[in-house]
Amino acid sequence: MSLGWIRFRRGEFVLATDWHIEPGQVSVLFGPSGAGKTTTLRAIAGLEKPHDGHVEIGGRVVFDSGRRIFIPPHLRRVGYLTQQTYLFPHLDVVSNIAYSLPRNRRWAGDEHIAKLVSDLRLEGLENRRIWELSGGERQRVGLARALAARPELLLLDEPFASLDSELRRALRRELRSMLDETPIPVMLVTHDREEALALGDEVQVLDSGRATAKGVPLNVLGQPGQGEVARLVGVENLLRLTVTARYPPDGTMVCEGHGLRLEVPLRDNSGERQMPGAREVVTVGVRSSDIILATREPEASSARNRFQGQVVSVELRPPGYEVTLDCGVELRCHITARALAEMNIVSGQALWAVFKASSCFLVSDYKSNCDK
Amino acid sequence: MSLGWIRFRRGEFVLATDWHIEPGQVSVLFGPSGAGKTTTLRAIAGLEKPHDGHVEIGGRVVFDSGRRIFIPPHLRRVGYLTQQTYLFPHLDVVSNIAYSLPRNRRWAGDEHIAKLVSDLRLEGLENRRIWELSGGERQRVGLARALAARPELLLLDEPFASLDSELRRALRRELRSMLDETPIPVMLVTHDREEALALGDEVQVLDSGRATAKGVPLNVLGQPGQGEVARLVGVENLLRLTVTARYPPDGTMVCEGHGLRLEVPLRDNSGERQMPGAREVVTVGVRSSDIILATREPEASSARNRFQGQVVSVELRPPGYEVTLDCGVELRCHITARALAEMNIVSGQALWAVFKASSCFLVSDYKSNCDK
Amino acid sequence: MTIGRKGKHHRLTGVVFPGRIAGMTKVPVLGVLGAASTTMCVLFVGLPVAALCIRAVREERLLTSLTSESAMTALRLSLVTSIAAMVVILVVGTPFAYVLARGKSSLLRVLDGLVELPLVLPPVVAGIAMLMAFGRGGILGPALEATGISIVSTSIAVVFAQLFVAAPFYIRSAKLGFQSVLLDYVEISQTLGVSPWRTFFRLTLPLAGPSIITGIALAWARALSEFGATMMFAGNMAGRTQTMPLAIMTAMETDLAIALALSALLLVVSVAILSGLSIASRRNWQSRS
Amino acid sequence: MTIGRKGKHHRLTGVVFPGRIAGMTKVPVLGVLGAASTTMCVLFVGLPVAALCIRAVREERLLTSLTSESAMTALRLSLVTSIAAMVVILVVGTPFAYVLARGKSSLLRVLDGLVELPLVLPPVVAGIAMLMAFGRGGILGPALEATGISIVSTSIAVVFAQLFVAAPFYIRSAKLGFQSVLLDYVEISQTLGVSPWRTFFRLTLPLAGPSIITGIALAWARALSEFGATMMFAGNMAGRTQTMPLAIMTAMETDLAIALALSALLLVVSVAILSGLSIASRRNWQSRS
Amino acid sequence: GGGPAGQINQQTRELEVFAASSLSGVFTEIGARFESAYPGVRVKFNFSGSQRLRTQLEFGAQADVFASADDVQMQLARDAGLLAGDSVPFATNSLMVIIPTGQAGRGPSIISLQHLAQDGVKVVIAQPEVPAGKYTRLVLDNLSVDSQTFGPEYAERVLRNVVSMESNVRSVVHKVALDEADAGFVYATDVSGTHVSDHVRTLPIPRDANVVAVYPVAAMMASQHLGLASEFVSFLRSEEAQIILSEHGFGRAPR
Ligand SMILES: Nc1ncnc2c1ncn2[C@@H]1O[C@H](COP(=O)(O)OP(=O)(O)OP(=O)(O)O)[C@@H](O)[C@H]1O
Ligand SMILES: Nc1ncnc2c1ncn2[C@@H]1O[C@H](COP(=O)(O)OP(=O)(O)OP(=O)(O)O)[C@@H](O)[C@H]1O
Ligand SMILES: [Mg+2]
Ligand SMILES: [Mg+2]
Repeated sequence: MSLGWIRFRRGEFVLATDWHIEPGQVSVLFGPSGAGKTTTLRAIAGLEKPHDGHVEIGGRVVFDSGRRIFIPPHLRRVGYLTQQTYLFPHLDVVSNIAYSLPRNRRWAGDEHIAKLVSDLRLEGLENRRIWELSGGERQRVGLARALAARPELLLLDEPFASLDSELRRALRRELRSMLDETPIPVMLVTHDREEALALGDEVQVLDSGRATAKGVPLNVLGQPGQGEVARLVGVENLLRLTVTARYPPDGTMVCEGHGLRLEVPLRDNSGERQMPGAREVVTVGVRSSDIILATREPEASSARNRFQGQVVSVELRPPGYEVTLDCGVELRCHITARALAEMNIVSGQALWAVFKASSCFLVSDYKSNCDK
Repeated sequence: MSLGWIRFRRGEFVLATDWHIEPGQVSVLFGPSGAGKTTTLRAIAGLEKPHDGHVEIGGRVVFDSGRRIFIPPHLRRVGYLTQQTYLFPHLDVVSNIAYSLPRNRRWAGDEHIAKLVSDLRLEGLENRRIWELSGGERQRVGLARALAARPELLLLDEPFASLDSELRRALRRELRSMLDETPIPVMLVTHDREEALALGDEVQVLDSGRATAKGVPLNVLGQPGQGEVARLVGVENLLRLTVTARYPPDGTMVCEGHGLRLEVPLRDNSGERQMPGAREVVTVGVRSSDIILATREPEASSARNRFQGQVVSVELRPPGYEVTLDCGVELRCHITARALAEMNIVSGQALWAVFKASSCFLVSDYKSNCDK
Repeated sequence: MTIGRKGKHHRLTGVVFPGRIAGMTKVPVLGVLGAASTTMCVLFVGLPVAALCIRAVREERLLTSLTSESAMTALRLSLVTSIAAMVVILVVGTPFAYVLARGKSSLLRVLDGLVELPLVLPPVVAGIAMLMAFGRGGILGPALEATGISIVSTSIAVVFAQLFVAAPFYIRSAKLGFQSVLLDYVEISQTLGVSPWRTFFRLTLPLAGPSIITGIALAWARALSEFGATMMFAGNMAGRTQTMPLAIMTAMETDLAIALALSALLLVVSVAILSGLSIASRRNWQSRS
Repeated sequence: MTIGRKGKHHRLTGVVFPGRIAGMTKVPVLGVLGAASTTMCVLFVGLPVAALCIRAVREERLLTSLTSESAMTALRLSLVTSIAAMVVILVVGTPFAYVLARGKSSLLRVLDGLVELPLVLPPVVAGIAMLMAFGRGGILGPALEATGISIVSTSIAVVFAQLFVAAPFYIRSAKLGFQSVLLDYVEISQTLGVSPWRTFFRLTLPLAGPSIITGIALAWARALSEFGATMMFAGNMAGRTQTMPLAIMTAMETDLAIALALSALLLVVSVAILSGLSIASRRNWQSRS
Repeated sequence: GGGPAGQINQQTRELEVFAASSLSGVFTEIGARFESAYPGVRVKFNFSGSQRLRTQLEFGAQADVFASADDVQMQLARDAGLLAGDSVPFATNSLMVIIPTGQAGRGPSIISLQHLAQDGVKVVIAQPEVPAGKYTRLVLDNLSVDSQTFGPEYAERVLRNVVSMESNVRSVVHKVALDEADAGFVYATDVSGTHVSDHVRTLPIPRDANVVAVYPVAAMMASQHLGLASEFVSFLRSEEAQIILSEHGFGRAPR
């Protein structure tokens, strides 16, 4: 188990974050470039000394600013895969991996090492010099090296960044099964939403050093409540609207603007009640994949929000296409290739965008492009 | 414009590839870790000397093994962003970017540099020392440095690997608009299918040094014809079936196996006719996103392939969910979160998988898991 | 963050120096070893130097002997010849060191093992060897005589002697410096269209800077103290070949106090130059990239 | 790929050495400069050494003088004392160099600028300074006499003299070596649970290896040729303080030919050791990571 | 110091004198006298060990005059055909024993030459290969012959007390002056400097047991100003020069 909090200043940049990870759980650090993710990992590993904080790893306090405790990095038992894999240039692949082992085990062809080599698909590279490796091979050697030390906490800074999707998926599975065998807490930095969702038991969104959101990945990254988070995780439609009516009994309110009239639920996805005042200006988020396109106005549908608009553009966005519709404000809708083909969508065509009230969510402190 | 071919041996590893890129076009090199992507870029840049080959950049022959031509790297006018960004440690950010400029322009606050700094969102970091940068910031400085030299060919080795999705999308747009302004050919290495599709005008799939597929990204990565490629780009369902009947008039054939009976088109997506013999064993690929799930057997549907099966598992796979259905063989289907919620899919439930004949494609030389 | 607040912060939390944990870790055994070795080195070198300076300062004729014309002449000659030697070493030694660092031929490997060879000869023997090579009766003697060039007993001979004993130090350090510059940097510089020549000046040289300056300091210090080879090859003529060390040795024949005073002068001048070089060699960049 | 095919390949395509383009690029001006500087260095050092060796070999008494007991005694003493000096330099100088490389205190910065100071003193003056520090009448004289230790005129004094003149070379090189080890490597080693102490031996030392061995070669060569300070501080007693350089100088008083023969012997022995060190210092790793 | 500035003109001739190190003090003075006696002449000295000077000359160093501290080196130079004519002696030197002044209370006190043979006395001498070392042994042998005062074992016992042999006589002087030894055998001229006389006492060696080292001088074959060189050689034997030499502790030139 690992928990703690830190506060760290570097000039203007202030990092304040906390975490609590159970063994076998993966906590994802998500955030834009320069948010302080690497700094957080370094502080936990003991490579930076935060100004204030308390860090526990495996039940041991390794840092406490109040009690003047600072356990040096080599006694913290963390495995840290750094963003740039600094492999030791004087050692070959297998010696790099076995670096942390005592000498006798290192040369005995340790089976833990052998298992790491095969799990990370490094067979045949054992005796390569490290400058004879490709980028992805280096990253895997680095991961194996970090795991070989049998850490009590795993810190991974974009471990799968230069791997192809196949290998990435395989290693993700590998990591999961390793965690099932020997459950240790993992803190994982990633930019990849899919990775965060696939691996994370919890996600924390960092922005400019502040934790702006935290929780179950699906909640945080699925219907993110905060503007920055929403933008980061890719909520495509953010609408600046004015609350015109609230209907507490059926749990929705009506927001208007740009010629649109939206029904929005009053509770957010965590069940908490949101109570913007009447005539307050709010930002409403709708994911492009939650919008249905139709050639005719759908009748007798339960979907409360329907708007007609003209197709502005159709762009490839795997696994489907993104259709931008001008309904007073631009709405981006994600549809499958099949739907595109069947509906024969072309630029300029008039279409209906349909989505349910429950697909809308309030986003705080976000200035949409429309208001700039 | 850049074109050429190279053949390069390194022990067992043999790289053989060719390319032809028009100005303003992006050619994507796609392939698993260790495929030889970086080696290709290095050879084009003049950092490795291939055993055989012919390389032209901007109409100039820079390498020709037959004519004993080898132009050294600094005269080739390539901009090469390496996989690991080696920023010059003795220079600050802006000096790194302006490194290639003649001295007088470097100190004059060149506007090209200023534009690069702002395009790559590096404002405020100009005078930072490079060890004060985060991983993503470094990558952007490296990109700016490569662009500052105004190359005639851009070689990018995973340029957006450590950037968040927001920044990645922004920079992709930036790159596109730069190419519109000054059209130069670009060769881009990436592991990200989305990136390949969004940026690539052409894609070449490398595997163990061999080019296994080449063409328009949507064709190669959308309905990839080759087993390895299919696996790489994530065609989830690969079925090993036997051709039982061919109906040339309506352009389909029937393949059977594992208790399934599929209709498969006889033409592949590039319009070329495929003619497997009768009773030949073939591999048929179906993308999970092309499969529709239904609770009842759809009636009067044009979809030719319908199979009933039991839900084995439901897994999150953004932007939706992946449902695995056991219909004799496991079929993976991708559906939206909305569909999942509306259909109330749970494990063990019986469902229909429906897909059109045109969603199926033949995959060559692939051994599916079922046969192992 | 003001200094005041920083101080307060320390008092509150007791965590001193937040920030990157340096490479020097706070493990007791390393600290003790480091401190012990530092003390030993400082004492071992410091005591003799201090003794020498104390003795020199006690001497009432210190000032007169230091400002005497002959002392000034010798100091000037020492500086001029050692600077000339350093210029030659830089100009010729730098390419040689670069070739040693980057070259791959087996001839270079053999040479590489022999760079220190001139150091092994006692300087006087080196001086004799140089006489046998460049003297009138030496190997090149007839050739030099034919061209009318005479080296022995001139200031040029002093420079030659200094070159012989000092160059290996520079070449070695510079070679290490060039070797420490990652080829990846060089490669990137070239793909940026910067020629190897400019790459050398803009990239390799700055990155190898600390090693190069260290080499200069070592070689320069050695050249400045050169005595045996100079005496043998160049002689000991005031104003022409009598450098500070020779002046010191000559003074020792008559008056040790003056010799010590001159030595102290040499030390003071050197401290100034060495400190300057040390500041210049301080790398203002870390090697993280 | 067989050698035969490789050769054939060359003939077919004319592209020599496919593979990574080395840092030494084929730009003419650099090649010419490198070749010119190499030639100059080789000639400048090689001519005197060659002249010396030729003269030594011509001498008919060469063999007898080389195998004379006094020559062997001196050679043995030289080797023993210089090895002892190197051991002390390694043991004490290595931590000091490490502290200089990684430490941040301003005291260390001052020291750092003064490492070369002992080199600036002409060795004889250094010997006198050491007498004034460690001799009977020196600063530590009373203290040493009280403990019954006498250094002057013993083999220990020879080691002391060699330490004084040779240590700066080692310390400087080792410092450069330690500085060239990226802190990132050290950090990673520590997060892998490897203590700073083991990190030093498993990581820092191997990575700094070439610099360290270069330092050993420089310091050892200098120690082996040490004459002035030894002569002054240790004296010139055969078997006790008469090292090879002193034996050479003694021989020079009576017979130059013998002196030259002894010098050639010293050179030969040194070539063996220096070549060994040079092979050991060849880095078998590139610094790409 | 040089001559009056006005006398230096185009006609300035340089006389290069290679002289033994021990002559550095006295020759500087004599050189100044010579320059004022011969306007337009500059005397340049190259002071070094006699043997090293001879080696330099052999390998082609240019000199007009060679003044050696040792007849052996002069002989070798003559054999090598370097001399123009024959060498002439211009000064003599003899040995004496020096004792550090500041050694009260330490070890056996030394007030006479006999004490040098006591156990525990630390004696330094020059190595036998250099003239001073050769002379030291001669003196010791001479003293041993005088069995009444010193006894036949004297030389042996003193040599047993030798803690260090020095490569040159200056090292002996410095070791004694720095209190590193209890006694040392040096040239009489070595003690003339004020600095040394502050730190050492002298013990004279009986004239009949002492040796007389002769300093020879010669003009060089290769000299460009052979006449001037001969003038300098004669000047050294002039009364004026002899007075300066004796001021520095040298004995008069044997006629
Ligand atoms: N040594 C340093 N000195 C000063 N500022 C630094 C230093 N290291 C990082 N920074 C700054 O601190 C902030 C946080 O950096 P950090 O490396 O933690 O970002 P990150 O979240 O890991 O970003 P990325 O995803 O780009 O790697 C950035 O703004 C960066 O510029
Ligand atoms: N210097 C080298 N010596 C020997 N083999 C090498 C060397 N560099 C790379 N290789 C090998 O050559 C193959 C191709 O390497 P390359 O770097 O081109 O792969 P890549 O496609 O860029 O992979 P990645 O996506 O992991 O970066 C790999 O199998 C690698 O192990
Ligand atoms: Mg980071
Ligand atoms: Mg690569």
